[in-house]
Amino acid sequence: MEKKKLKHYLRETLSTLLPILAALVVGGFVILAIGENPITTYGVLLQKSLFTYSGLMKTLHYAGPLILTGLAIAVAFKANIYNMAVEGAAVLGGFSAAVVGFSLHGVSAPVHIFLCLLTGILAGVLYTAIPAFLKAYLNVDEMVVTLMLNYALVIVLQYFTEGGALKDPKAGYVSTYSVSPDAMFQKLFNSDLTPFFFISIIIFIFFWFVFKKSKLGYEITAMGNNPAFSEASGMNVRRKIILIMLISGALSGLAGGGFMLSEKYRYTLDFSGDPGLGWEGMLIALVGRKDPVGILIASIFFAALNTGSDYVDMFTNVPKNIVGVLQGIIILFVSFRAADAKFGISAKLRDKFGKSPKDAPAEGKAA
Amino acid sequence: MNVIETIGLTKEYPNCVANDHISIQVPQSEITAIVGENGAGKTTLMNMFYGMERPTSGVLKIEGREVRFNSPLDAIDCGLGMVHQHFKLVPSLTVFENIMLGTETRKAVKIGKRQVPTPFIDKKQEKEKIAELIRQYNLSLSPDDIVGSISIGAKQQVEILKMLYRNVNILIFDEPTAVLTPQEIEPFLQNLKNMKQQGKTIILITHKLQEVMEVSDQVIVIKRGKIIGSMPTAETSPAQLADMMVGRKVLLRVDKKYEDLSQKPVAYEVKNLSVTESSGKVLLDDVSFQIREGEVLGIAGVEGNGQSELVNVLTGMMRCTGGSVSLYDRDLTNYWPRELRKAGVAMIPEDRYIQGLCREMKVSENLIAGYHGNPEFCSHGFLRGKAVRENLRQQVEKYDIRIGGESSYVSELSGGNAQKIIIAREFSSDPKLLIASQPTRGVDVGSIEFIHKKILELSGQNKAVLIVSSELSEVMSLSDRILVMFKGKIIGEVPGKNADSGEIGLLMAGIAAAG
Amino acid sequence: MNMLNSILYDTIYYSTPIVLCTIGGLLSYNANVVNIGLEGMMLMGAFSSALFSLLTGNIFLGILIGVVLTFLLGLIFSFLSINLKSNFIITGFGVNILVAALSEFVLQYMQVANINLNSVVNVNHLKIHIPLVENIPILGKLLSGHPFMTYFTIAMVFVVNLILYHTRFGLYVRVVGENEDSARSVGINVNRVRYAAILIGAVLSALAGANLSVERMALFTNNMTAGRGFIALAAFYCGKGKPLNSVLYAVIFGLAQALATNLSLNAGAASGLFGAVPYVVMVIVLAAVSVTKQRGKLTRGTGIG
Amino acid sequence: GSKGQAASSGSAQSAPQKVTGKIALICSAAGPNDNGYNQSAIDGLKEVKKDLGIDYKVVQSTDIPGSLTSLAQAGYKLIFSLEYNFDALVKGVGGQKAIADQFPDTTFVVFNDNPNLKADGTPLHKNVISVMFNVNESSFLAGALSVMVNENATTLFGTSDYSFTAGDAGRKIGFIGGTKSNGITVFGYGYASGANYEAKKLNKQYTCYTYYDAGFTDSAAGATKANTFFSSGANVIFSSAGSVGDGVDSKAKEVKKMSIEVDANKDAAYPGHILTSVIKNTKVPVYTIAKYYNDGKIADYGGKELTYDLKSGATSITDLTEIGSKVVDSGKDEWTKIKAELKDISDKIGSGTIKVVNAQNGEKFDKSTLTNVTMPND
Ligand SMILES: Nc1ncnc2c1ncn2[C@@H]1O[C@H](COP(=O)(O)OP(=O)(O)OP(=O)(O)O)[C@@H](O)[C@H]1O
Ligand SMILES: Nc1ncnc2c1ncn2[C@@H]1O[C@H](COP(=O)(O)OP(=O)(O)OP(=O)(O)O)[C@@H](O)[C@H]1O
Ligand SMILES: [Mg+2]
Ligand SMILES: [Mg+2]
Repeated sequence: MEKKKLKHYLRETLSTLLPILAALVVGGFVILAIGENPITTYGVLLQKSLFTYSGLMKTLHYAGPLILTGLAIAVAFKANIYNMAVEGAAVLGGFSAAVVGFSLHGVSAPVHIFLCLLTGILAGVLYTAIPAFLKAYLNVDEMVVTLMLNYALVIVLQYFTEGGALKDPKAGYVSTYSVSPDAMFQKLFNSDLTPFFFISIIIFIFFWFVFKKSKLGYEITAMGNNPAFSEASGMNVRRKIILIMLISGALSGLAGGGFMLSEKYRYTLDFSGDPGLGWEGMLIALVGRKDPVGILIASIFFAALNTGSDYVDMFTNVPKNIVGVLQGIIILFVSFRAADAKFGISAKLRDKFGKSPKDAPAEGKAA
Repeated sequence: MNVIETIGLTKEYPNCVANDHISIQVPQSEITAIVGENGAGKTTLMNMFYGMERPTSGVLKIEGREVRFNSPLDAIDCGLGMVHQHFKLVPSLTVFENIMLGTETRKAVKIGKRQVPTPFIDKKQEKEKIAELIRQYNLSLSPDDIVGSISIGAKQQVEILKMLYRNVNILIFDEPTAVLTPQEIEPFLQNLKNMKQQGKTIILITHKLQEVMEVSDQVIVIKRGKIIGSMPTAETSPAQLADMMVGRKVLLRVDKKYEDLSQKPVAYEVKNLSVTESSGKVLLDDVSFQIREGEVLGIAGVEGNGQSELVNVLTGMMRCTGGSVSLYDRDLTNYWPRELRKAGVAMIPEDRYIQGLCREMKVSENLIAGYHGNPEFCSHGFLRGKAVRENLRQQVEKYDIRIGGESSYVSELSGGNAQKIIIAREFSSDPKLLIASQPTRGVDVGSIEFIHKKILELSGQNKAVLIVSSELSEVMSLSDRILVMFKGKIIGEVPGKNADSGEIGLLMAGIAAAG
Repeated sequence: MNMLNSILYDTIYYSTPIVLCTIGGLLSYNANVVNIGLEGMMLMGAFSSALFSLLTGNIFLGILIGVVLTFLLGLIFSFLSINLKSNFIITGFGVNILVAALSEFVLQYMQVANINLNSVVNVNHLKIHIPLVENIPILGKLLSGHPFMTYFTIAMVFVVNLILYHTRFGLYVRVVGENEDSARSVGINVNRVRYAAILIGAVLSALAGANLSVERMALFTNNMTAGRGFIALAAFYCGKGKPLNSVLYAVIFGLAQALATNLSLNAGAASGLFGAVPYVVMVIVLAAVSVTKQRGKLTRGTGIG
Repeated sequence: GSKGQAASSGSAQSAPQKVTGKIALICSAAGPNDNGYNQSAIDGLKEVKKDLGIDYKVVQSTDIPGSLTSLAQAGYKLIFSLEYNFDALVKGVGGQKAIADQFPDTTFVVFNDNPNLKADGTPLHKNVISVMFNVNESSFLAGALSVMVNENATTLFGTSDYSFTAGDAGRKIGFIGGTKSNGITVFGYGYASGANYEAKKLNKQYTCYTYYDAGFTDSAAGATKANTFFSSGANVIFSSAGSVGDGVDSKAKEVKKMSIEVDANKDAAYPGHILTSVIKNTKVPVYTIAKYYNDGKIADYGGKELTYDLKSGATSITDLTEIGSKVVDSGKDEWTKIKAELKDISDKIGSGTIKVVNAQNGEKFDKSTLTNVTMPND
């Protein structure tokens, strides 16, 4: 039994690492092709983002909101709800947190931060309520609605940021005022890390329990796998859809709000970055196979890629775009890793090469 | 001559050996029946014949030649055809499109002297071919019907035609009658005989031993992946087969004790229930009945006459547009499933894998479905892991559910065991009323006996039971009274004791008994 | 009058690449592969056809190479998602990210801000003026004076409809999407059908991209598809993969966009909000369609999934 | 390599180790080969390297504060940042000291904005320099030029190659911007004011369509937006919107009208269809400030706001040779007159006779003061 478990973990680790290694090899050729040294490049990418104090802290700092959007996507996807509003909710959450952050005065710092985050959460919830109700009561495809609303939202927020009371007239670019210093998360340990990371971790732990042990987690699994079954066993699926989407919206709003108060401090048009907190959350949820621990690891991995890519540009002559190319390649390859767990491709390959299938037990239901 | 011969055919799955050195012979132009408990490995064996699964070891010979199938296509090429336990039809396509799938007739253009096929399908010609085929086999199908909207019996005919059109010599049927109504079964069995007359070789898997006796020439019994017997049908009896399969004496028909219930209080009352779609289509028409404490009420009828809708309304899956439902004077009209459960209604749904179970979840989780919010399993929104596991242990033991381990998934269980999960779950909720729809569909004789016993036990405890089943013998052997539905209405009532299947049959056909 | 002309013309202008991408994507959607990578494939088409038009000095050759390269990209996508059974949403995203980065990188490598095909082609020469039709008031502007791909797109809508509902391939696509098992059981090579559907999508997306860059503007700029692939995705989702319905949604979007652009001309300060109109219109149309479908439903449940 | 060439010409292969006395530049999102804003700055650095022998490093980053810190830590003493995002630099965020405070020996140069001010107008940090361009002035010239060309289009260019909308219907121009920020509207307002100046002189009424939210990427959408303007009668469109502007140029060529480009001289991209480019030449300040640094005089400029106006040469419109070559013989006289008028305006701006509203400094633009130009969708 012990041995079996060990073997299992070994295989798990291997099948996670292999695609990444393969991606790095392919990427290495690209780097070679432009006449640079892949070893140095990867050295910088990994070393700077994970093995230096400030780099690691920065990576963790970036992972904070990604953990939340990853969870936000996973909650919904697990229940078979394709909620792309996570991106919009995060952006709106950030925006509203900023508004409270600069317009509210005369409260203590913790209260101010709390109110900002609360507003961000509420904004995320309200925004997601639109597709949630449309889906639950009118059966409107949530994926399309949320995609469209995200586009619309960005334009509306741009409109508010470009003029009127929220615009910082002193800024030469499109931006709201910056949040007042007491609404900012304080940097900790002489690094980029802020308390927001720990908030994310606490929420992560809470959701680990929700997914694995709670009634809601049970119901989400049931809805995701068999809606008719969940109806028949007495769940109010409509209400559950709404509940799940709103949870997803709240998580996203919090992610955006936290990102605002710990990193951006003012709403600008590139607030969510590229590809965006929500989209990255989606990749994370999928790469992490909608499993909380997977999401945690994937968030740190994607955050490290982000941090590392800035360092690569700064400390090597490999241009930033190549890092984008690398990211694309890695994502292509990890998609195949996710599959491996599900369909046991490594096992199948072994099968093909003539070993008895007894040695290759099914990869279980983990996916 | 043996058209199919296997020598030591074995199929291993990661956690079980589904077929263990199977060696059998299937003679030409005969009907060979294969019987065995749920999970014995019948389907697996057929899948290997049909190229859906590859054997781990062993030899498969078709017409004397050793073959290795990589896909069903290879099997079809060798003259094999299979009608699966779960149909492999495309609901949105028409009957003729389904039959022709994979062997479409295409329009051709003449270029010079040659006919060159275009990518376009010649629907007209296809339709004609199929109409001809239908005539030839004397079936009642219309080529243009959409498969999604035809009856199950008709779907099966489509599956059969699919094979016949491909001119197969060997037809495999995996539990073909499990989903058929008694009216459909008769002609189907006749069809089998006809095909045999025409020289086809047939393998029939079924749990209904009567059918085995009626049509087969040879019976093979499988138990836990091994062959434990093979004999000419004439030399055996249903009782003997059942005993072999299960390994103990099995009662093929439970002994029900009939009592006079007229003095018992009415537990459940359905009054003037009706469902009318917005299009004006009437699905249920003024259905009324009562069930008294300790009474088993059976509902019989040809499939599609409103039984499913009735069950859906009574189990909270569909709204009714008129009428009322009450349990001990408590109004339950249009209650949701959860409220129904709270009120003491236990439900065994028609399709176990759609409404009853979630295959992708653990057995332990399925055993609490619908009750997962009850305080014994859940506190403050979190499930009590210990209680859930303890529940699993108890139920598995009490209901003899064969599972691999504590963390087994329903998808790993055979049909009979899956059904037992539902039985265990619903019975242990201590209900006031049980609504059971097709409780033993696809279940082996041993399990049927068990489920029937449990149902009677429940009514013995003064609970009310409603049974809806297309299996007439089931309804007849369990019910105190039998209602027959026709076109959404209750067309007649027959006492359960000494019920006459002929009389019920007439009612089911819509011929109301005079008086 | 002028405005009407302009709106009609713009509608076609906006709709063409989206429609082309929509009908390309809906084949694989029908085969049950949702291709999130359409955006990347369109970008690849726009980018590589512009690049090779510039390098070869011949737009036909350029577009041809662009289509071939996008085809290869489609092959990679298919291999990963079909043979290696990857999660095709991740794979699609990988494609999008990869293409965007790759094209940016190449521009950077060439040290240019964009690919300007001015020296290779004059877009005015690519417009097809249909004699007589051209002179019909209003309609003339609508029907005439568009580049080849616009007419090709209109033709392809019907061709794809024909393929999907009248050919063997189309039948297989639908069957594979609806019930993979039954397709397998009659010996249909499910993988091959999926490959074909994805690759046709890749080719049409590439042409949509080429329409945008080479034919319309003689110009490639970074990320120039700007979400059109996702709009196409939304269109065939709304149209449930039925060609004519899906195209209708794509055109509704194009029309809304044209209206928004033209009407914002006199909208004063609020014109900044007009950009959101097409997206909101899509949501409202979808909701309205759903409401009519939802009425009078008796069975409970929402049918999620 | 690619940008490698741009960067490696100046810097060592990889430089995580401490270096002293080097210059770094952080690109804006448009990247180093934008044929404009960033590229000119890099050109400035190349010249610095050539003339003064100082190495430099070009960085693309999404994390501006992080890059500022890392570069300062790595020993770069003069850091140009072409991207916005100054809070961490001048104010400090999350309880940290301002980056400018953390690295008092490093000089940070920011562009287009002056965040380095206390409420009373005095500078916050001695080691932050802010560079401003009075592009309002050059845009004013472009506006005046547009009107003059529009009025005399037939004379100047004949009718064979262009199809300008004639008469009152054609007394229209347009402005397309990426976002409605001070950094963008400063162009548009200057442009409209210049048009107004000339229209008033000629006693004509003009319309100026504006679209400030075209974004910076969707060139195809830019083309359609331009098309709406053009088909409504506009003959010249000025755009300051990145790739979207490329779409406007392409459309101008397609409909045989004209566009005006921005940042660098892009007149040759669509010969005959780009009327002129409003130049904002980052090369000038980059070179100048690097020279101060090299000469040890950088401290004199610390905390200052350096403004580059028409006179400085860092901002202007192009010399019009590209478009001038399209002028037909019979139009030469008129062309000379136009150029003279431009010179005159330019002088008047220099002398302060003409004052152009500068939105970038936060000055309010009152479109009702434009007597001869209406802006229906501003
Ligand atoms: N499918 C349904 N549609 C509408 N209402 C339903 C449905 N199923 C149950 N209900 C009723 O809706 C109410 C809430 O159901 P739900 O499952 O959300 O409750 P719950 O799980 O108890 O919520 P909580 O999380 O607060 O415990 C119950 O009263 C239930 O009877
Ligand atoms: N794909 C699979 N992976 C693992 N185990 C399997 C698989 N398919 C079947 N089994 C196991 O193989 C055994 C035989 O299953 P099979 O479906 O052949 O039974 P069966 O005789 O057809 O039963 P039933 O009468 O219920 O249809 C069962 O124990 C089942 O759990
Ligand atoms: Mg609940
Ligand atoms: Mg079976």
